[in-house]
Amino acid sequence: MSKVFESCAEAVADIEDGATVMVGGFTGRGTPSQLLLALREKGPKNLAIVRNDASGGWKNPIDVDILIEAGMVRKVITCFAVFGSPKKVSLLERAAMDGLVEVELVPQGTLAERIRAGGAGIGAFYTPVGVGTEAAAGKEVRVIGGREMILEHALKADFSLIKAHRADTLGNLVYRMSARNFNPIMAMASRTTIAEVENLVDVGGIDPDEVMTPCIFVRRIVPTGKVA
Amino acid sequence: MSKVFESCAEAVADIEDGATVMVGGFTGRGTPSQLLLALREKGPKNLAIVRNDASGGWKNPIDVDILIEAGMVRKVITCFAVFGSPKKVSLLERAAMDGLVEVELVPQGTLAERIRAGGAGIGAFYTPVGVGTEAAAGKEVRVIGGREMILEHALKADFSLIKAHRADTLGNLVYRMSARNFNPIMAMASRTTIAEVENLVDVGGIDPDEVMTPCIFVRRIVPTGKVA
Amino acid sequence: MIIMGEMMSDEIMARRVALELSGDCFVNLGIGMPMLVSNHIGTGKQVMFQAENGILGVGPRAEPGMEDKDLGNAGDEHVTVSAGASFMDSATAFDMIRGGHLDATVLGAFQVSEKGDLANWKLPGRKLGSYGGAMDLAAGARKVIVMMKHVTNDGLPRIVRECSYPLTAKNCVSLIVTDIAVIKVVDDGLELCETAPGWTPAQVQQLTEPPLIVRNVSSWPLSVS
Amino acid sequence: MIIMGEMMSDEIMARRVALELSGDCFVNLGIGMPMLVSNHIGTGKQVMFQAENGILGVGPRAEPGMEDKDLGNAGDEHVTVSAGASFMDSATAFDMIRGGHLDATVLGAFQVSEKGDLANWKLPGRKLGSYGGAMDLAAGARKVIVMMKHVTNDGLPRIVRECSYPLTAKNCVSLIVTDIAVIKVVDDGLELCETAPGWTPAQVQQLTEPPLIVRNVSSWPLSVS
Repeated sequence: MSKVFESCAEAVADIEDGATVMVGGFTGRGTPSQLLLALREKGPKNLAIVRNDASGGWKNPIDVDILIEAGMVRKVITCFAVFGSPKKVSLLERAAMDGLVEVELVPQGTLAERIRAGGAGIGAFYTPVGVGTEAAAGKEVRVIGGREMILEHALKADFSLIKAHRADTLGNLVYRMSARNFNPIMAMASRTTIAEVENLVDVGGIDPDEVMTPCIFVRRIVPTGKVA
Repeated sequence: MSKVFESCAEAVADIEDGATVMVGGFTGRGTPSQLLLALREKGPKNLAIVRNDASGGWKNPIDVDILIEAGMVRKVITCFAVFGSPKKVSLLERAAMDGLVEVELVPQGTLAERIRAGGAGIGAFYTPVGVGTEAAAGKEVRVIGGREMILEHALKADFSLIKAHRADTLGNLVYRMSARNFNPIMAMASRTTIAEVENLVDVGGIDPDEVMTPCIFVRRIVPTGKVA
Repeated sequence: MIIMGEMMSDEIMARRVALELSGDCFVNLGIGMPMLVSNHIGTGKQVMFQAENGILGVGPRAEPGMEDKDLGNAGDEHVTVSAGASFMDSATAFDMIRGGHLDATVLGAFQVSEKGDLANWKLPGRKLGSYGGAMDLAAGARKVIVMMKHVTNDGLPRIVRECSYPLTAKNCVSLIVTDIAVIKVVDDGLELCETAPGWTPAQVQQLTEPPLIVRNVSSWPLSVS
Repeated sequence: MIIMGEMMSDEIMARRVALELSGDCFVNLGIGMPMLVSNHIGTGKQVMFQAENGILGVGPRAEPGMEDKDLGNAGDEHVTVSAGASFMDSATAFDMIRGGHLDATVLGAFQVSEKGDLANWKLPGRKLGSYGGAMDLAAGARKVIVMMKHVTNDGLPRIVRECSYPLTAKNCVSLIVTDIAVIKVVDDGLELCETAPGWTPAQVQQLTEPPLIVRNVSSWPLSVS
């Protein structure tokens, strides 16, 4: 069965109400905007989103915010909820204040590691990050190697929407520059990973040493070309 | 200060008695044989070695076994201690039976993850691997996500001896094919990582997207050329 | 004492195991006998083999003279890679395994219990053994297929009530392919599914410690032997 | 009320911070004011900047017209990379940070306590904030340098006995560079090391909540201002 889909709409057609969805990208770089637009069009409700910088202030106009705006999101797990001037209220913060969206704030490295753990079959891990802060609230604390650490659990999702620079038709992926960010780890952490790709090449078109996400982690590919 | 050393002897000159040393490679591929030869020559005692396949049976003649044979090793943390025919007694097993070397046997994926955790500042993690077996003896068991898991701790070392296919003079590394294996994670897990490299290029000679071990993890490089 | 049939060869067992690997799947073959399975994948199947030393897409063995010093599988054989292969470090190779991304693994075994416990890493009474990646594969792959001779060199059953050998993982095996039978681990025990040519269910039972459930036994497909 | 000197500009603070970054080191600059530091690294120093979105070796900002859509820092600025740079995923970027591989980080702050506690991610009373990578950097970098204005817009001290703002990490700051002073976190409290031109220790103390240890105060190096 071919992994290559003709349109983003087909690729996201089975994302239903209540799904947990990871979305790659950082400040718009490596963000699967075309898949997000298709998901908004499809319109499932009560989504839980896992995302580095959900909401506001960066220059990229098409991001998870379009789903929040459309009232499709019930929860966001993220590390950025407020941007730029600390006094500016973001779309996400507004939705949270209105009781429309629940926000779980996670330190960025812990977010990355929880996602990786989800993909790697690790149940939970101890990290020194966040000890003695709000990020540790309600979490188990243990001294390991003389240092206080908190227990953090793996994150998994039903779908990951990611973006890659290059793919072969088997689903091997290569990212470019700082557009890599959360995409490779999110590719591992979901039941179904859908990649929007700028360039599609034949099998054999990527040197095995250069593959950044092996095809085992990718279920669907949509060639979208370069989108500004 | 340049990271480039002229000889393996200089590069390992400060590995002293009692040091913990990680050694990359898998069945000889990616094994830093030249550094191991230099270390045997230097001759520190009571070393603790962390290594995938310490001891015996593979085709590669120059491996951690040469240090065990020389009586320099007090402990080996590994996942292979017996090879090929289960009835054959390996050098390591013989040394263990004679009470000369302590062996800590670790499942291979747990070994890799413990090394990665050491490099990544993760104190410990829960894994389902080994539950209900000798590998779980004395370890905490906890149910996470409905599955029994055991707690495994990070591994760190004083030195990592690794091998790469290509390096620039800053210490950025590229590995080739299945010679990558444990080398990238060991590079992260030690205070001092020493890389034996087949090809040395100028800074700028490696595409930033192709770097597999960023230079921050590497302290010393020894260009040794290709050794069979 | 009853007259037994002939034990199937390793190659025939490998052919039988290969039938279990359906199209478009990712599979790790354990060191030793399981590695034979890769030679028997039918055409039209898109099976990709993983090697835990960091290869997804292991191909056939390298032709003599064509070996690459940096390219070998976890059993130290010179191999090639198939189109669309990728290399990765050991941590990522085991993320794949532990994370449940492999559809199946084929492992050798010393013993399998009636609950699907697996013992394949150490001989009893021996000071040391080798875990290798077996514990990870047994705990992580979606389906664990054991490929082993039905009895030991001394004629003792390897399919037992309780493993007397040190365990690799509990309750992990789904299917056992031996040189005389195919046995499925089901909720209520071990179900005999197929017998090799020349073998009756009673004969297989004779060489098996726990009672086998016999509901619908067929003969090993002719294409295999 | 005593007459105060003039507050130093952000650029001058950045120049003072840059002096703390010795040759051959790896440094992460927090989003905002700390990013200015990269413009002031002296020649002969081999400082490599990390960006937590996956760059080791961040270079100067991209010239207008030369921006690459895939290349930006964690603060969404179009940047370039220096020779010997590398890209990595977010997990690896934070392995570097959490694993103690960075020699230093320079972070902005709302408040720093006399024990070196840092608060820089959320305003009190506000529903949400942004951790970004600050908690990771504060916990993981070998040296945490805070770069901030000495007082709030309302003239209140930012260097306090106890942080009233939500904490980023406890006991993590080693050095505070403000627009009027350089203060070191030492075992017995906060030691005033340098004052900016026109400022006396007494004047700095006036704008600082906890008592400053005054042992050997020098003037801010002339090269800086």
